[in-house]
Amino acid sequence: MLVRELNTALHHFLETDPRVVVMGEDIADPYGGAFKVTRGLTTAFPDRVLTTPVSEAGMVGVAAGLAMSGYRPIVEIMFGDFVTLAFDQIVNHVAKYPAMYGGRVTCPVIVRVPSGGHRGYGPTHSQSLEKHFLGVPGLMVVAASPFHDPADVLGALLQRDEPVIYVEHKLLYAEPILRPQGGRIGEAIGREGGSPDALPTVTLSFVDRSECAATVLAYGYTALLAMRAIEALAIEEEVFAELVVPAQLAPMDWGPVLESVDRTGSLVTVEEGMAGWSWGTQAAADVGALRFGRLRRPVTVTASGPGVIPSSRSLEREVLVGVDQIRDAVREACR
Amino acid sequence: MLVRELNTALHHFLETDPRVVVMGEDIADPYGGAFKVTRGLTTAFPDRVLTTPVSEAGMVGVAAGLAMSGYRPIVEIMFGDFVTLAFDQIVNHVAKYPAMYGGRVTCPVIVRVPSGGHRGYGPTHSQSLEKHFLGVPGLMVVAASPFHDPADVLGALLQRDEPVIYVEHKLLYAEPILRPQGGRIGEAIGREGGSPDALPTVTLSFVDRSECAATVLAYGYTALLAMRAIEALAIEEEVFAELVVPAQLAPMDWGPVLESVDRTGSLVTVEEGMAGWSWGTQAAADVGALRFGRLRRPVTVTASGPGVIPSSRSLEREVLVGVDQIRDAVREACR
Amino acid sequence: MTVAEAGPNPDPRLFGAPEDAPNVRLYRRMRFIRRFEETLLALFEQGVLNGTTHACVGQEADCVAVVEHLRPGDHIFSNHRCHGHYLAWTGDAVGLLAEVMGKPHGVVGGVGGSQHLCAPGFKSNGILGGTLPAAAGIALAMKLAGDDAISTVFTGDGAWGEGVVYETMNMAALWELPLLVVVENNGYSQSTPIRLNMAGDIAGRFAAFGIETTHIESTDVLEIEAAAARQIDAVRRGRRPHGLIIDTYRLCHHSKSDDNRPETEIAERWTIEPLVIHGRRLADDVREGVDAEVEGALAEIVARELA
Amino acid sequence: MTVAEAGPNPDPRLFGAPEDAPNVRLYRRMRFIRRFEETLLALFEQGVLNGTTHACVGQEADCVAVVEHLRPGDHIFSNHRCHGHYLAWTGDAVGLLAEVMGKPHGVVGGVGGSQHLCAPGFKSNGILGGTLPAAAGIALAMKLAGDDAISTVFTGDGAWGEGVVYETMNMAALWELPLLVVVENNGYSQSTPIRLNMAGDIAGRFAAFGIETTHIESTDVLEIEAAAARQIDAVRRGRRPHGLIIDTYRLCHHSKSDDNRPETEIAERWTIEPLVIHGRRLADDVREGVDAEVEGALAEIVARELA
Ligand SMILES: Cc1ncc(C[n+]2csc(CCOP(=O)(O)OP(=O)(O)O)c2C)c(N)n1
Ligand SMILES: Cc1ncc(C[n+]2csc(CCOP(=O)(O)OP(=O)(O)O)c2C)c(N)n1
Ligand SMILES: [Mg+2]
Ligand SMILES: [Mg+2]
Repeated sequence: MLVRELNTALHHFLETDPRVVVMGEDIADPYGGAFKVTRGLTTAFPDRVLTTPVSEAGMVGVAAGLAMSGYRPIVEIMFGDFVTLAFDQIVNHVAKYPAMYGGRVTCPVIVRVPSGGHRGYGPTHSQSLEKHFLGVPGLMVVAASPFHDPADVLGALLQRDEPVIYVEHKLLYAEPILRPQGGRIGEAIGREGGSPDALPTVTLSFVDRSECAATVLAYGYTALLAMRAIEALAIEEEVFAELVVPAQLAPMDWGPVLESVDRTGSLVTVEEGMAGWSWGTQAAADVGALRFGRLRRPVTVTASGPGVIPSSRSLEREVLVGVDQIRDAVREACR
Repeated sequence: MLVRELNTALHHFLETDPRVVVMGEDIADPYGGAFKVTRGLTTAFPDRVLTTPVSEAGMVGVAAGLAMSGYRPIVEIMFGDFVTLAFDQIVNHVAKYPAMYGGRVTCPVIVRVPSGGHRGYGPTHSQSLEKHFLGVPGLMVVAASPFHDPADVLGALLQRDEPVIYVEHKLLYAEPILRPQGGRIGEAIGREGGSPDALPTVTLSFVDRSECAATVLAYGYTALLAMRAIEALAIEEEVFAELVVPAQLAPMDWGPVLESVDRTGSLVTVEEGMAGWSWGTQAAADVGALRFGRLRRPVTVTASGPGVIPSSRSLEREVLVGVDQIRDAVREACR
Repeated sequence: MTVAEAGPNPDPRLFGAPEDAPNVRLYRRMRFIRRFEETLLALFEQGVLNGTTHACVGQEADCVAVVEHLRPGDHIFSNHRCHGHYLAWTGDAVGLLAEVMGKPHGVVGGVGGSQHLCAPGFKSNGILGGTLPAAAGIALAMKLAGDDAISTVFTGDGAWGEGVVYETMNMAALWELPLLVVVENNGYSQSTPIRLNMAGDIAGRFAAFGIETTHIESTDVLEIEAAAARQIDAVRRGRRPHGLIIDTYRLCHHSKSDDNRPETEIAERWTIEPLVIHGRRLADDVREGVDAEVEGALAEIVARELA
Repeated sequence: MTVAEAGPNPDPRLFGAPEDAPNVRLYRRMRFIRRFEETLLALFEQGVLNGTTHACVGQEADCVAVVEHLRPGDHIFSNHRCHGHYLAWTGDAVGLLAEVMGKPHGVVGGVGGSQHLCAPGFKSNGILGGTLPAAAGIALAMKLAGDDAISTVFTGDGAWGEGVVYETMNMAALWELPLLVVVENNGYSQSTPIRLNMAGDIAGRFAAFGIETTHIESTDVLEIEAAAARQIDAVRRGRRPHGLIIDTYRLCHHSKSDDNRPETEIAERWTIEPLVIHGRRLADDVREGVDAEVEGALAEIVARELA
């Protein structure tokens, strides 16, 4: 389960890397954080794990100071919706310091944002706001994934110097991590690839790529939904698509996407954030341009809403991207 | 000059509409605001024009309360770079209230953000951050333009109920407004068009559209640069492009863009903000999809950087979009 | 004496009738809120409801006492723990239950859910602290209108971690806004005891801006009501912000099953909770009569909404 | 006694030599900063420089006095009006001038410009208030390292409008961070007098978080130095945050040509500015000697950089 793996990874990195500091609201034991990702940490590392006041901006700012002093702060924003309060600290401070100071400092803050809906928490506790952080110069945006080992990803990020927004969809916490192993992910064909400079991208399909008629680009929880959609399409409709799942959303490593699209000739992107200037938009623009004249059909960007995320379960379902919507989009894209 | 026209418009709306309230840092006379847009207002309307403490978030929050009480607050963020501090208030409060409250309120706050570079003000006083506000459900993003009457635009916005980010490029303040009149803008052919639900889009060219080989989509200060670029191309190289300039950046009214592209078969977008998930990306995605197979070449998104905006004049020039870069992109697009 | 502004006329069995003695009205409303919250928590446990909720069990005296001195035209801005404030202001149990159930006839059509309510003179938002400037803006609107309405905002102790709270204090004081800031200090911010979250104290946070406060450590609705009367009057007539700090205690979980506080601490507070304290002032038969009416009225509503 | 940490050895004509008497060193450094700022403003007027700047003419005593008691290993986080702080800490006139000129050998290669400097133990940022938590984070790093270094942050009065300042005060007090918050209260935030910007007072803003302050109304470097010595020692040894509030005055424009303050007010302050007050303590020939050295050294630098 993601929550347990993240928790273990945090224990591990606190143990092995004295530069790591963990901060967040209500993360102290016995409560151990709203989603329990931080359980046990204050007990084991009382000095380097700080439960903070309800001060998202201040907390990220403190992390900036720590990071510029050589530490590796990992900050939890209780609900990703509140990362808006730290937008200034992230955009105008954390992400800017290295370049603004002519390369004299690094500011490797990792901001963890438990995000996403489907739990009826309503308009201010369900959002996926990562799109607003895409394209901030100097900032990486990374998403926890059903197909990536979170310890590997966090480990890689702790080796790098860029600040990071690390998105964790709340519904992934209880899901198992399906690692590609021996060329397979469970029943499916699955492997890691991509540029060595980027976090690995996972590719998954239920038949050989050469038989796939579309590429589905998704991350986070919607990657899981997309897997279900292409599995159902494969089994029930004999429609085959390949799923491409990056951990790194920005900057994007287009290689694995292009490789797949070069075979399938068709691309669908999926994300839970609100439609309009979203993550998939850049995929549509870039893949559309890089493979101009070579796609069978226009890129489809699948996103939620746009609108607020209602609390009512039925209304919420109408707004958020779900399996059926993905399935319809992929079927169409496979034509 | 934009600054004078905006100032006159604010005087006018304060005079004629008792709902209008103006707020901002250092806007009181005799100083009259960092860029003098608000000059004279506190003297003329001491009750409804408030100079505020240095509290961007608080100020926008106060405006939210005013707006939900029937007022029409217009808030100035001294430098648009600081709108990051009000990101939470704008995204999770102002833009959300109407839908979150099931339509029981409106929250028509107008946030004015003097933005942009080319003045050597450095990394924290030169940015064009509007891309981060694109695609926020319920929020309009509008840009002051060299070709739109600011009084008309503000007047239209005061008739509507949506909250608005109103971007003013600092370099436009000293520029004259070139209104389309009798089918012309100065030497050029120029007219307004677009959906009646949106703010008008201005179209400008130096020869008839039927002779234009590319469409250039630009707003704000870069629209002025783009005009210079297509003028130079027309005069010096006999390369002809049509410039399309919306005032409304989000949601976009694609009609006028498509009309032009349907003739030219080629699109270049231009903006001063940083490349990557930027305004033009959506144009590339949408026009690319809506006119799939009918474009002569891929859409070109022209943006700055990405990177911080250096203070040094020469370094700044390398990062920010300039006339030459636009000219090169348009020439290429006209092929 | 308060007036409901929203929804259909509230059920007098829940909200009281004009002829009720004040002590009975206060008790009835607290009982109403208590039982509404407990009912909601039970429905959550039965899996009937989805999403989340933050009940105000143990804090009912605060909202009932404050609302007692508000008037039509005044405004309340509440936080995540808003049911008591909403019910005390409107009496609208049906709308709130329907809202939490996500129904179209909920307060805001099922969009907002438990934390995001809106009715005439009332709003709430689950983003901590961000409500303060909006409440100040509403107060500014009242000031511009020149009437004697006031804007009230409810916050907890934890919300004082948010910077925008201080930005608001400053503007409210500078601009002399008719804003009453009620702090329900229940000693915890979610799981975190106040000593880990707050340096100095809340009264000092107001004093820093020259805003006068009354600080009361009480779960007695009459004591709180007296303090509220003074502060509301000071805001209404003085046209200046004031603070009302109420040290209280939450008897329920923070939201649904997230309570790590010592059991003895909680048990002790059950002996001095608002209904116990104020209930003693009513004759047994009166009190039991009210209890029965509240129970009956709520049961009818629940039955209807679950049907 | 301070030690430059950055850049090439500073010119002793600007920064002083070890054998200088303390009073001479203090005067020299203030004179250096004053003349550097005036030179910069003149270059702006001549159109040699672009961008913007915020000179600290009239406030030189603050930085010189504070830096006097800082040590290598300590850290300063400064704001938009950072030249004095930077020069007092590093003595690096060449780097700063080159930076403002946008040259590759500027402090940060011409990227940051006037407001965004970075050198060992020193940073500045033009976003008001946002520097406070970073300074607290640096203090936290010092605390974790267990040494006796301290983190100092300079703010103006206007920055106290920003909420994140209060978030920082709270955390700094709660976590007992070795943070010295220096407030240079020059009575104005850009064009706005403090009475329009600040309710209550600055000392109260610290008291709200249980942070002790010293408040001094002075442009006398010796008085400020004595106060700074006490507060720095309290932070260094007590490992707790402290505030140092200095009521001062800016004699120049806010940035370049944006001064609307009464001329008489400004004129009066020229009679009690730091160089006047402290200059009296030096024999005329000594003072004139220092002045000449500073002038000569700066003239050389300017000539070299403009060449
Ligand atoms: C901006 C923001 N940060 C964090 C939260 C998560 N959160 C919800 S309630 C709560 C504790 C609030 O404590 P307090 O203000 O004392 O109110 P109480 O719950 O005790 O009534 C927290 C941290 C939030 N809702 N908003
Ligand atoms: C977040 C932010 N808001 C606004 C500004 C614009 N601004 C620059 S300096 C200044 C006034 C600062 O006043 P104060 O803190 O007293 O410092 P002083 O200029 O007096 O030294 C303002 C409003 C800014 N730099 N940052
Ligand atoms: Mg509390
Ligand atoms: Mg000042």
